[in-house]
Amino acid sequence: MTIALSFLIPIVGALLILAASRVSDNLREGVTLATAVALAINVWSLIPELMSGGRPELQLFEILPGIDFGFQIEPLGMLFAALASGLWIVNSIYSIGYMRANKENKQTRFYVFFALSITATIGIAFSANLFTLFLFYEVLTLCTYPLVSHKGDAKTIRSARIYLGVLLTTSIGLLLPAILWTYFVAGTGDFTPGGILEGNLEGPALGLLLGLFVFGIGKAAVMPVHRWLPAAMVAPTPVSALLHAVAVVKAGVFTVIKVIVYIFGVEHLFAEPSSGWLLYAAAFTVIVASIVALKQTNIKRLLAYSTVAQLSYVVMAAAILKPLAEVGASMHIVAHAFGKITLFFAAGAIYTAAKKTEVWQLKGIGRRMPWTMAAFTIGALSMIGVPPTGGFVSKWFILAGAFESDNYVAIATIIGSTVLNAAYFLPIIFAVWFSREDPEQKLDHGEAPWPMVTALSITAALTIGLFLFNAPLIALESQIVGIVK
Amino acid sequence: MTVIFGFFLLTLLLITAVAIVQSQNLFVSVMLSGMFSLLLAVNFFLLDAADVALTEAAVGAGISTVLLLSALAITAKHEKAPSSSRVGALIIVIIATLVLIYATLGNPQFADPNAPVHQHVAPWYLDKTAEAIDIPNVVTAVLGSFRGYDTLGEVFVVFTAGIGVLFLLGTQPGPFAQSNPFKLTDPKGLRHYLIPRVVGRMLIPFILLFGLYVQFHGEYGPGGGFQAGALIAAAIILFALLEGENSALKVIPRSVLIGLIAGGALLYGVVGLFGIFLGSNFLDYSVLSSNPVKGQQMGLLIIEAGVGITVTGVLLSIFHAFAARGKF
Amino acid sequence: MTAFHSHLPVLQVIVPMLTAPLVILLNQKRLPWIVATAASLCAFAIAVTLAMSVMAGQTIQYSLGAWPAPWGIELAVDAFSALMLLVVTGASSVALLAGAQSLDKDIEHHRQPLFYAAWLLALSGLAGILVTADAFNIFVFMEISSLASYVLISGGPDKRALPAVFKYLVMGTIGATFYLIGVGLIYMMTGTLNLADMAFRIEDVADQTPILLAAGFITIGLALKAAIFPLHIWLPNAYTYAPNMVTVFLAACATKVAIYVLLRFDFFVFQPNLVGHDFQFTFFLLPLSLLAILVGSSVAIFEPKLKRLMAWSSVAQIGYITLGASLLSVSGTTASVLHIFNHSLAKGALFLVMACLGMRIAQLRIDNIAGIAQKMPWTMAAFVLAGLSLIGVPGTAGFISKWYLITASFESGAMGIALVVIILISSLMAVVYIWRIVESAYFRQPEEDLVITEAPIPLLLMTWVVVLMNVYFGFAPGVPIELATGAAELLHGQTP
Amino acid sequence: MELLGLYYYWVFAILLMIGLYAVIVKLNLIKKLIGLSLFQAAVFLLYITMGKLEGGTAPIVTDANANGLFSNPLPQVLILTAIVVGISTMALGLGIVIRIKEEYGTIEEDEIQEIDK
Amino acid sequence: MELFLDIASWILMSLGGVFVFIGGLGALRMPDLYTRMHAAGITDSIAPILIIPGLMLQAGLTLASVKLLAILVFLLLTGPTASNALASAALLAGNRSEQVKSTAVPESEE
Repeated sequence: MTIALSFLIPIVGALLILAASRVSDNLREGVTLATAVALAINVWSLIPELMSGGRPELQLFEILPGIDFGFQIEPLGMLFAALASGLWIVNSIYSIGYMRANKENKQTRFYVFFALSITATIGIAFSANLFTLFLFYEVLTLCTYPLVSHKGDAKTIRSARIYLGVLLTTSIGLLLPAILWTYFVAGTGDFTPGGILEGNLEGPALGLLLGLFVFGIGKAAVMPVHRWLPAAMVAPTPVSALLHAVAVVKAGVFTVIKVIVYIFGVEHLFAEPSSGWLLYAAAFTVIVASIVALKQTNIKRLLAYSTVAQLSYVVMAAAILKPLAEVGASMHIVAHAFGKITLFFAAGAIYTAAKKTEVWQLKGIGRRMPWTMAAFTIGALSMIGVPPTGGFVSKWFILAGAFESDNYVAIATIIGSTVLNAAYFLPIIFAVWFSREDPEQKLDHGEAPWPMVTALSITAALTIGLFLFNAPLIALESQIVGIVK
Repeated sequence: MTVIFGFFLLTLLLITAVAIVQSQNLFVSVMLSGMFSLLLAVNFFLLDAADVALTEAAVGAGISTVLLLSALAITAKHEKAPSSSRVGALIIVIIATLVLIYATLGNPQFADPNAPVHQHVAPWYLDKTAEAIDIPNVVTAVLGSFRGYDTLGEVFVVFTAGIGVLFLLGTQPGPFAQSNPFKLTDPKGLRHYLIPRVVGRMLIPFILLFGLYVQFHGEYGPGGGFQAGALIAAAIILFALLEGENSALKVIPRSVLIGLIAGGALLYGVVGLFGIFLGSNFLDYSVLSSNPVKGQQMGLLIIEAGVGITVTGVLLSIFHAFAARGKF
Repeated sequence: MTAFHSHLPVLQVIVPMLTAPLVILLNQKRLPWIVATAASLCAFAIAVTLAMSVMAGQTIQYSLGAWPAPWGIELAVDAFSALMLLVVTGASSVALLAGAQSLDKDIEHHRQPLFYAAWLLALSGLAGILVTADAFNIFVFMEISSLASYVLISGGPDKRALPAVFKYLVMGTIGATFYLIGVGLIYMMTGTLNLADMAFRIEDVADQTPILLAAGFITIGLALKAAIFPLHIWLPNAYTYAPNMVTVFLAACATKVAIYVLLRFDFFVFQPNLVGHDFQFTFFLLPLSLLAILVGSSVAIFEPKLKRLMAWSSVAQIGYITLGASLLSVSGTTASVLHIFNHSLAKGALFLVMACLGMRIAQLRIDNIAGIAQKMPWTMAAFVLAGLSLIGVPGTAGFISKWYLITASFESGAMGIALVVIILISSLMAVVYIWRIVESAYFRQPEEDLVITEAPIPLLLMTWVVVLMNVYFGFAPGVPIELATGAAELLHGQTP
Repeated sequence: MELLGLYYYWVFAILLMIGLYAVIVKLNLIKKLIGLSLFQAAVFLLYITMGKLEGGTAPIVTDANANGLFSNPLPQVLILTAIVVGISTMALGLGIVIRIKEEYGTIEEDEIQEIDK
Repeated sequence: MELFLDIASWILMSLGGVFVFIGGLGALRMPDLYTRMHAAGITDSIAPILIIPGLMLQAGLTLASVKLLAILVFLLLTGPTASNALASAALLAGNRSEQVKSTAVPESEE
């Protein structure tokens, strides 16, 4: 029942938003917030059952023999769902401030599709098999298109087309065959602890299938299928924040981890040498994306490339194929979500308050927007992996996993990327706080509207909180590992 | 003798066909295709297909020529010289012909009593007709009863063509009718041509009589509803040519024609439905009377009447629809 | 089984058929439509009843005139024909229920009785082909349905409908005549016209040239009627310029019925016996299907006229159907039959949407519908869902048949991988051409202010009924799968 | 006799292809329809030829010839139907041609295509 | 008697055939429409008058003879009427005989 509610709440919410928009804007936004809170409470209420080892499920119907439409909650999915639904609340607060302050049009469409995108995200998180996952994966792509193309001018539509094109092409062209192949050899696509391919598929074919999956899941943005991510930055900042720091990209890496853990089986994959390439592909992406990020001057584009790098971090962690690294990977999903959403929020706040979009414009802005820039600093530190932020915790686990398997490529990549991250974030932080303001710029702005500041403060606090109080999270994630063992 | 005659007729058929395609004058093409149909009919007669010969003559040489001529009167008399190259098509067609000829070498021998067509199914009809229906013309028996469902379909094909032409052309004069000095049928008919008019009027009753003969004699000799319908329609078309279209429409107004089209088709269908109501299958006529054989004969008579009525109505409707269009 | 029940196969045909003459006698304003719709719904009810009987395991046979087969004409309804009957009668009923206003717009009032009569004849002709078990009877009903379709298409408001329908008439007649030649040659070698009897008696003579020739003639003739690439050239214009509702009806079923006959002959009559049967499929139909899929989709991508775009997409989709059949396996044929059903649903819905748009916009071009989603939100939402089904997104009917098709391709070994790749590429092409329309309707600004409203309620309602059926059969495809599997096993000579 | 039989089939093949040639090559729509009717006539000949029986007569069974040989009635029945179908198609085709002439002012295919461009 | 009837019938039919041939030749060789029609008239009139009685002699006193007689009557009625109608139509369409007007357009196609 609770599972069903997790879908009904946002869908009904979307309809109510539509209805409420006829009455007044305030009511519409009230409904949005209420829906977000209700959804979060609903999703979070499932955690205790899960911690005690329960695996709630909801089997709806069998579409074809062997292909069900159903949901089953396991720790990894729970983590993702809880994250997405929780951050939706914060994001709603932020959106209200942003959309009003920038006087965006078609706000109702924005909120409706936002709610639908969250529905799809929850669907991805809870799905019990590859088919259901694929269904919601595509729904998410389609529901986010109106959000990305929100502005509606020619340039935006062109970028949105790249977004849609890359995601649909990879999913239909690669992911779907991979899923079909899986069903064909294993006879099922259910997510099963320990995987379903052992004994069904061996040798280089396994590596090939892994390739189809990883590149098919375009949302994970492993190079060269990362092109959509910078393109999607034409979206309004709240969209970039939630969808491209949390929902869409995390749906990608989540799916990768889920496929590795529950379809391939960590041990089965580890034993197959031909799957080793994934680690190198991910490491390559991490380094190259970081170098590209170095050269960006637009804040959002910089963040986009940073995201590409961080996502491959997760993929790489998963590809180490050791329990500790898997914990690190799922931990990094959370840590990066908190950190990156803070950064995006800050970028949006800067744009709203000062209409600044470029890095070089930020000199000395810290004095005018102390809250925003403090949060930005915390987020950036988390990206680099400096204590006391969540980023440190996840990197710690990943490193530990890498040492466990004596994987020196991974270790080198982590160290190298940390240096690179520091190289593109630290100068910004330095300039923000310690440079003089450029006198030729407009200097009459203060902080962004209060809902935005509130939201980014919350996420910054969460980033630090993740460092201090991460025990329950690790307990939850250990359950995934427990399954793996 | 028959062999020589057969060769002669077939060769003539081929020559006519080539001439039809070659001629750039459409009028000549149409007249030649009328001849073609007559030659074909003679061929059919040589092959023991009297019913088919009669129908081919009535349809190919009669109705189809009238329709084509009416259409020519409205559209064009000459074909434009073809511009595209025809060599490619010619080569393909010749190759296909050779392939077909090669393939037909495997056919069963001509008129061989041991051929499958004479062994299976057909003998049953010849035996069963006398026993179950008791009429001489086996073709009519197969057409009306054994394969009556096909014939029902055939009636509805005619029906469809009829309503199709009415739908396309309507019952109103076409957009160019007013500007037309030479209409297909002169409003006054051929009244100022004494000889054709007198002879024509004299012939009409005989044609009608012959039509009715063909209609009701179909069970005994060649003939049946379709041929009869064509003949009766021809008589009335002749009347329209002689006396003017309006006079013909006074005799049989358009509303009546629509009624005939629908009525004939319905008549056939309803006879079929009676089979169901009387506890047997659709189109089983034997239940129409207490004596199954009489029932079959009665059924055949009624359905042939239905066919005749519909065909008459459709052909006349098509003629009037064409005639109402102007020339431009 | 009641006495009445046993007459259902023939009633399926003659109810619409005998209603047609009645309809032309009616000239009150709405009466022809009411009567035609009632007859069509009645036919649909019969089809549902027949399908239920078939699913209960019966093959229903009926002897016309109480003459036993093979001398009399026999009707037989099995899983394949039951499924097709559902499609045909369903498409007709939906189009009629939805189409009163749309047809008022295209057809003048005084011509409507004739039009509806032609509609019913087309319906009964198609149904007649499906229920009969007699080769020549198929020809007769094929001609009824063809002539009636010519009439229906010629009712299009654009004058270009006329050359289009003339081309259709010429090619359709050639197709039917080829079929007739094929049947004649088989008759010459076997002496029978009953399909089952034919299949039985053909075994002795299967290797002789006339039978091979007959197979060739029948295949080419029906391929013409079914618009199988490269014999599809009549289709785009005919669909484009027909009245919108006629396109809904015919696009959903006319070509598919020809494919039905083709599959019947190639698998049921010829298959176990004919020399070169496999060769014909693997080296002839398979490449053509692939070309159809790729060429049809490519042309659709660049086509500015909406209905024409849909028509080219149909050419591609017919390619999917023949592709399934040319895999020569039970699963391939299942996919093929299933795709007939599912594509009818998807394309029917899409053409209904075209009809909705056609009620409000004169020229259906991609540029003319810029921003129309604001004015017609329900219509365009229906378009999106139906488009997803056409693409084959999971959760829609289109996915089910693609799934089967891909599974069947996998089964056929190494070549299958290539087929899967092509299927997926063409799915992506479908995404492109559907998306062009969606993008124009949703994300482009209209040239000037559109002063239009949502489509009429009945039309919109039926559009959504079909769209929701697309979704329903995407999640609960039990019935069509059962019938399709039954049909495929039947065609491959396996008893279910 | 045997040669004559073959000749019948050859004439069928040649007629069929003459008709098809006219349909493909001729641009005039009425000429196409005439070609189509030739095409169909060829099929009539095929059917009737195969129904002929050595020494048979027309299948009209009277008391006088009750024990004689008769040619096969079935192809004749089928061709009766086919002839009717042929003329129906022709009538409908001519109706369309007349409407084309009214709308376009020509019945030549290339000129129609030119107008439609 | 039998032989005599046979001979008579053959003579009649052969003569008829000769006239048909002459008519056909004339229709081909004559210079203009009216003279051609004149030639064709032979096939319409004298030929059936000879051929059909020849056939009737073959058939004897049966129903077939009555039918043949009816055919002859109809042919004799319609043939001249058709010629008359054709000539009038040609005249109306502006066709002049060469004898009447030497500058007439040569007839080739019609």
